[in-house]
Amino acid sequence: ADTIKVGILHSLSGTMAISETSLKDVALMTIEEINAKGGVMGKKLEPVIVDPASNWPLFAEKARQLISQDKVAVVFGCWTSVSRKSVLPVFKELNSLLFYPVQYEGEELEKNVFYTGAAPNQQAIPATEYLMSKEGGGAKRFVLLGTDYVYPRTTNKILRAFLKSKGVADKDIDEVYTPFGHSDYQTIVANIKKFSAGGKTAVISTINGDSNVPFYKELGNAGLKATDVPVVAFSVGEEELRGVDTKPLLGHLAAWNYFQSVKNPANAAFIKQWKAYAAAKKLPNASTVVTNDPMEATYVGIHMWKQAVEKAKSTDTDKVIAAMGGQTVKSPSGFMLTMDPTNHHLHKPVMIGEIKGDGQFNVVWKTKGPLRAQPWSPYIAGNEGKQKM
Amino acid sequence: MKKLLVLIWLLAHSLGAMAAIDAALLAPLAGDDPDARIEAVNRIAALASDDAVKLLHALQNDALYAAPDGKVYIVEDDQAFDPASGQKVAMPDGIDGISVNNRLRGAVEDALSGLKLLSENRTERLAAASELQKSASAAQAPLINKALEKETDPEIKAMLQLVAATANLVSPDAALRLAAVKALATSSNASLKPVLLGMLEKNPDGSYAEPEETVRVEVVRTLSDLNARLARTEFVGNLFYGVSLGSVLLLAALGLAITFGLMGIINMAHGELLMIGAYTTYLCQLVFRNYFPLALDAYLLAALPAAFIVTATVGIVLERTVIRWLYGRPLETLLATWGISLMLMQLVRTIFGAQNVEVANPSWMSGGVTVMGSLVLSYNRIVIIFFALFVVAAVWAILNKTRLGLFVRAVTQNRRMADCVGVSTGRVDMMTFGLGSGIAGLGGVALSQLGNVGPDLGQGYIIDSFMVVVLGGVGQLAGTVIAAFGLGELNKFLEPSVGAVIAKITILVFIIIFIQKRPQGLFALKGRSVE
Amino acid sequence: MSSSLFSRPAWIGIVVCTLLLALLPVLNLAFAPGHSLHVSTYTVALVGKFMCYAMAALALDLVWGYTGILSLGHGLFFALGGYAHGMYLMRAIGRDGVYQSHLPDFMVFLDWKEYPWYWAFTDNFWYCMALVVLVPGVLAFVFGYFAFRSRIKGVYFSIITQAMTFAFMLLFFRNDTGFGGNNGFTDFKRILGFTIPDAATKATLYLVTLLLLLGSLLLCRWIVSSKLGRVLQAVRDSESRLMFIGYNPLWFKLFVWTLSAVLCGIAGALYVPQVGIINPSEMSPANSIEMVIWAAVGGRGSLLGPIIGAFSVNGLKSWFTAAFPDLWLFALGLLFILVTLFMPQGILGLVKKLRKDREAA
Amino acid sequence: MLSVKQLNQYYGAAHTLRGVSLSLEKGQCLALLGRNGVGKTTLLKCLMGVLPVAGGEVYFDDVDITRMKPHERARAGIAYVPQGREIFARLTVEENLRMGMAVKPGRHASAIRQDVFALFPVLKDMLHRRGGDLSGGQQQQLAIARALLADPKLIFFDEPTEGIQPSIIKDIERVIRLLRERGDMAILLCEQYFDFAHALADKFIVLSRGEVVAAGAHAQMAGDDVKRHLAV
Amino acid sequence: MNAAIKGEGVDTTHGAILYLEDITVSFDGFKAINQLNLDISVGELRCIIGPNGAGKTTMMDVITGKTRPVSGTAFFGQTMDLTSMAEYEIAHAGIGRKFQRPTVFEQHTVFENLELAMKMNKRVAPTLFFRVSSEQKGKIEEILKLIRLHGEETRLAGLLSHGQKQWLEIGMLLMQEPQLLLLDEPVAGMSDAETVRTAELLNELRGKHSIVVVEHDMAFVTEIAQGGKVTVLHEGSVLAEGTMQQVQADERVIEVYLGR
Ligand SMILES: Nc1ncnc2c1ncn2[C@@H]1O[C@H](COP(=O)(O)OP(=O)(O)OP(=O)(O)O)[C@@H](O)[C@H]1O
Ligand SMILES: Nc1ncnc2c1ncn2[C@@H]1O[C@H](COP(=O)(O)OP(=O)(O)OP(=O)(O)O)[C@@H](O)[C@H]1O
Ligand SMILES: NC(N)=O
Ligand SMILES: [Mg+2]
Ligand SMILES: [Mg+2]
Repeated sequence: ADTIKVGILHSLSGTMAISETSLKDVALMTIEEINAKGGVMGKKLEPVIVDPASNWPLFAEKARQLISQDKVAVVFGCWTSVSRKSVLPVFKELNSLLFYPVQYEGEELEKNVFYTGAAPNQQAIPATEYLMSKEGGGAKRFVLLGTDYVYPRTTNKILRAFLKSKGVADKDIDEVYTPFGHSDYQTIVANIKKFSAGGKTAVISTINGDSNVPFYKELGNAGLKATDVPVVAFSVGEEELRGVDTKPLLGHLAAWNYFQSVKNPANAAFIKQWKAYAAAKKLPNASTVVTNDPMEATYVGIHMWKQAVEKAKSTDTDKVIAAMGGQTVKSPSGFMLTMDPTNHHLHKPVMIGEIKGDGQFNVVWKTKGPLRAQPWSPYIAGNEGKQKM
Repeated sequence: MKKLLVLIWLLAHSLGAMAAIDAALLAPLAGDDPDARIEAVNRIAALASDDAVKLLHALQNDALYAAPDGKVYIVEDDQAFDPASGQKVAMPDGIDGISVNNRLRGAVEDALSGLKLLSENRTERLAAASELQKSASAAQAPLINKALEKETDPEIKAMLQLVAATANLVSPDAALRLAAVKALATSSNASLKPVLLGMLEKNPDGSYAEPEETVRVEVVRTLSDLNARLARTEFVGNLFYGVSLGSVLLLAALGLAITFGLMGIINMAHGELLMIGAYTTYLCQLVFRNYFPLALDAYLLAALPAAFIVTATVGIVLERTVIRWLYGRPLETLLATWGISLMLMQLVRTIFGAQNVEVANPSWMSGGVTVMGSLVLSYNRIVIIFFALFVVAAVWAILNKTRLGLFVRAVTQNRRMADCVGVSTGRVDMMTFGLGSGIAGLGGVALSQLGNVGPDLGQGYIIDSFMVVVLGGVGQLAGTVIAAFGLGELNKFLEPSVGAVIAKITILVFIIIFIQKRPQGLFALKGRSVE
Repeated sequence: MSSSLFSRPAWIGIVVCTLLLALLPVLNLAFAPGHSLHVSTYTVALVGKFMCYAMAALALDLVWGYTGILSLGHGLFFALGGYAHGMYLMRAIGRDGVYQSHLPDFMVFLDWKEYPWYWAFTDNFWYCMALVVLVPGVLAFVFGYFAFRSRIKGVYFSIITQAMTFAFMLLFFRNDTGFGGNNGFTDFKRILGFTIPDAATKATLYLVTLLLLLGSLLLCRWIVSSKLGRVLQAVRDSESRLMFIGYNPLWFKLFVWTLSAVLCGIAGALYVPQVGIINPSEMSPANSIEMVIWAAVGGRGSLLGPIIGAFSVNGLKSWFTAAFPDLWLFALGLLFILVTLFMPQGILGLVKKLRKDREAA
Repeated sequence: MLSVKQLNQYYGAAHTLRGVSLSLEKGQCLALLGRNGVGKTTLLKCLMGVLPVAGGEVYFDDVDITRMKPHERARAGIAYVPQGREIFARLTVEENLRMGMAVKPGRHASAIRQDVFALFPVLKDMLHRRGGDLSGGQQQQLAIARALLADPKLIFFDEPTEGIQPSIIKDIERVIRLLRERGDMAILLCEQYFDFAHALADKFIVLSRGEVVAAGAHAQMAGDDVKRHLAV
Repeated sequence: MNAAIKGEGVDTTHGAILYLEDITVSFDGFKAINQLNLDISVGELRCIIGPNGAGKTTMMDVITGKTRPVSGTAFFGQTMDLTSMAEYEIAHAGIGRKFQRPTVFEQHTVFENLELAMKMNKRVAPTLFFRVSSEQKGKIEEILKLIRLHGEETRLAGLLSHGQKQWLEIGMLLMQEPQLLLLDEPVAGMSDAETVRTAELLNELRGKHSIVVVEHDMAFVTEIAQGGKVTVLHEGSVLAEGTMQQVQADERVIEVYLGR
């Protein structure tokens, strides 16, 4: 064939469409960029888009369709951990490639997957350390608030172990879970308030998806300010904040590996490219589009795959996997990111930002350089020595 | 700690003395040594001058900028001012906002509230005093005493006395401690609890943290008062949360109570009508933002009629094109309206994008009123409760006090006969469905003030809405109201002890069991007429 | 209702379709990819999945089409059957999971050390097969007994079935419940010692599904064309009249309701190894509503209709989601509306009508 | 006032009305007779517009109403007392009566005329009971009262005596006679109870298998020809 | 299960098949039946008349278990307490009822309606394995002729006219072979000739079953009551009881019911 097909597997309808639609668009933009520069090995990339509709079994079916019916060379896709778990067997069985662009809970290493989002040590742990620092407010008590599924559960398990190692007692940790789509946070916010009467408290939020807006609205109206009880979130980025009036949220935090507000030429170009793309394609709300971490991770992932294919001179899965190790990309985060050959995760910088009135983040802390991922958290017993494929 | 510094500075300098802000004082603000910045804030606060207040406000509101040379400017409406002189100056090149993090912002807030305690303005003093109530320490005693001396307002005075007492809890003088504990018997400040509990704890050597027996006795008494008061607050809080949740359920369900309850249409697109109401609110906000920015807070008032009209129109179009062919085949309506629901969601996704859109509370609905010491009742929820009651009253009046209401009920019970006695059933159907849809639109306006506005908004409410209508008894408005508030309260009293998920499951199980007892819902119709 | 339920052409259709369906995996195995007669593994897997859906739709038709009991909770029985089988499949993974523990991965990251009591014996295939039948069956029986005894009818019944599946969904979403939370069960390796990704295993699962679907169809046909079938339809049309001529509707309803739940559970059990994942979203109210839609689109109260509906709706959905990822909801939504408006008796009803018209002409 | 020409109607393939013609003047009462299942109810439904007709014409006050909707006919002045009562089961008796006044503009429909209570006193006691809870006979009375409240120019009665106690049948007979004698109304009375019809009718038609097989004036009504068509 | 459900052996040793004693039924305070007493003997054909709203239908509701009285007892034979039995148990015990408004299974054919009503074990398993025997078929044919729906057996019952439905319902009642038949206004909506036919039919059934008939058609009642007892209900209680002549002459009956 004179084109190389690549699959895009993001929900365009259903509950996850909120987050995943823009990843599809970024992927298309990146593919267009690559094609404009001559494609890969002289062949144009041809995107094949499917809609798994936020339905996990449908993810598996669509993955199979992309790989065996459409014969794509690689798939960029998934957001939630459960969707990733549901497609994994398909990628293993058919020995194909998945690029997964979202921060996740770790505890996984698959030969057929490249993880371009953060592992817990590249997001959750540094954020918690920051909250405990003097600059971060010196929190002594923690509310671990999350949506009840594997990513928050596992992350909180790791954080609990981490806090314990820092001498935080169990009574100073409160772990609360709400279901997907939970929308009434009155009781929970009241409880946070009550809990915070016992000493400097911070909330670590792994709330995902739709629940964030009602949570923050309740928080703002109940008068809990970031200077009293800061909330650090791992799944709230620029895209999510588009749907929120951020004035009451001033100073609440998020930890990521990239923020739109990061200033460097690569990012300026990335933002400009995205805005131009949105305007050209007449995306809804094109005038207010923003970039965020998973979008950046998608962008980086596609470029890295391109480099690996060119190095391997083939789209063959095994050859590409072999060539991926050690690939580097100058990313919009301002750092040179490297794909770790042993664990298929990116080395990533960590940044902590405070929410500003305009829905952007003010970076208040960041690592000096990229950190190697530890998908198997060392704070969990039995994980020693599992850091390699 | 930071508070202590502020207050010491405040005391050390003669209050009220006017002094220009020294440029040297400003320089650290532009630097990146966090401790130095905080110290600078405190020193500036100690000037206690209008300029200082202005500068601190600027810092708080991201209006303080630094030029590359380290000079600091206040920027307002694209105009730069020199904080040292207060003079307008030309905008320097390469000027950039001074970034403020939580720690610095906290320091600024504390400094401002310390300054405000001595302000001329009563409201400012009151706010400052209640701010201090949240966290007071021994080091604040001198300032508080000083403020107390000057204070004439009884409310603020009582507050400050509590604050002073809190500070005195750690006084070395047992008599002061005793007096403080006694004075605190009327406090409802939850953060006192750990302090008081700490006084009752034993040191490693077996002695009590609080050496005096008499004080400890008093502590126990105060603690039990405090606990009782907190329990009461919590109860009232739950009650309020329940009413609030109930009003949300009610607003979500009311339109359905008409389209499903009265007309018998299993309207799966009801949620999408809520969503359209919410998006209309968003559009109203956009219009106001762009064309009437000064009246932005009024956008919500404009959104009510707009949402009603838009959703009623959508409803009428749906009724005329699809639903009207399906009367008497209720299950078919489920199928068709499910299709409509999918299409409406996708339509909104295509127009507005899959992401949520931002709908902000107008300022009069932001924040809340504090009652019973610590319970914050947020304005948006209070407004929505009253709004829900208003809508119910309106619907009730339309259905029971107008001929339209009578016709609606007649048409749904016996369409053919209603036609034969001269009712234009098509028109009645259209108007009724329009009304139900319009009411759903109003519900959407209310929901936009609490949660997400996105294409999936409706999906989150559809099941609850059906539960409420069915639990209340299909076609029974009073039942719908009671069911909504009942479920709201049940949920909110269960949630603190079992968590949100189990509370929800319990409620669903409750509904299932309740229907066993009353197979026609809360307000069941009895007798022959039902068959 | 006419006593001969399926007409001659219908019987011919059933036989032809069965043979064609049976041929698919054979073509998949016999011809290499690229051969013009080759049928892709993807297609076979897809059709296998559709057959499970068809069985669920058929089960739903028994209670809805014939007895007039609209269940908005059949997805629950489907999922419970799936979970029951899934428990065995999880146990069969052995130590080949991510954590190489004897426990499933999700129990490991929840810090559990042992299987909870309700996982006892689930390493036994036949025990799990018994669960596939018993769990949905017993739940349906108990739920139905109380609901029918209380004479809960119409939308009230529909809504409490919806409440039931919703409650179970929330329960299963909780990780603490012990069924893998949101992730559910996935990454199965083998069944009865056969490797699941193997083509032969897949073909076998497919053929078993086909046989059971056919068996269910014949069973349902036998039931609805017996006098019991006429009693069921009488329950649908006038339950109280039926009581006054001496039938107790409770047991009749309970019989079909439970049978339907069991069939649905079996369908779910067949679905899991073929699709490779079972999670609580199968219990979401929307899934149950979709089942109703399959039955309605095909034509309810006709047994064959729901099967046709399940195939056509899901087939279109599969095609649309890939062909028009941005617009497919418009197409599907429009389809539902048009079917309701112009084919009140579903596809089958339309076919019958066309045939009648042709005969008349 | 009412003139029907060559009305045809089908239920699917079944030809239920075959070229039915009739005419009725103001102040007249026409009895419609026939055995069970001959199409009497069907004819009334067609005249009321509840069922579509396949062919033929219906004129009311010289206006072609063949294609009018039922509520348009009701507004034109036609009222209908259907077989099986068709009470609004979950509306109260009072509301049912109000529905009778649905043809009138809102301001004329405020109070229920007291004369219906004089006719059917039982309704007054039951004003706040639900229509569906009433006994069969009470419902029948309610249905008649409802029709009268519309002040119609033409009224269709479909077996109004069905299930009514003898004394009230006499009352109804008096009412219909009164209406007829008042002379401002035309009455189409479909009735199985021959004596009742005979006592009231000015003329009659007999249907059999959807066809008019006999028609005539009051005088011919008791003749053998009619009896033959009514016998089983 | 008790004996009732098997439908055998109603104990009628004292000669009565139905006893109602002090039955009171109240709807939100309104007494539809007030301290009603009534006995029906085995084989008797009893006519019950009374004003609209007297409580006749409600009385049948009580007997068939549709409505529960607030007080009083209702016995079928000596042993079966009807107030504690479910509707289907009562039906199975041998009480059949025709409703005031014809109620048939509209989506079933005439034949199927009769087949469903036919006396047999009506539990799940026997129903599932049931096959019509030729004898049963004959019985259905016979009834079809009786109710003059012969030739209409494959039509859907819902398509019948009002009067035809009345007949069908009577046919279903006969298929049940009940000991006690309750007929609520069986000739409403029938023509005079048909009424005569129905009267003949009832006269034929006389003695084979115990029958209670509620009617407003005095000619019909006179025809079937013959010399037997007629009961007049008024405001929920018995106003008068006696032969048709006695009752028709009763001033109170004329006042509240027959009219002058
Ligand atoms: N909806 C229908 N579909 C098909 N046939 C019908 C329908 N309604 C009535 N019929 C048939 O049409 C014929 C006429 O019915 P109609 O109800 O008009 O009779 P009728 O003269 O009013 O009888 P009755 O005296 O019993 O009320 C009957 O044979 C009946 O079976
Ligand atoms: N469920 C109910 N709720 C309220 N009132 C009722 C109910 N059922 C019956 N009634 C009333 O009880 C009285 C007796 O009704 P019933 O139907 O038994 O009368 P009936 O003697 O059969 O009259 P008819 O000869 O008109 O059929 C009537 O006044 C009726 O309105
Ligand atoms: N991996 C996540 N965010 O589910
Ligand atoms: Mg008729
Ligand atoms: Mg009666």
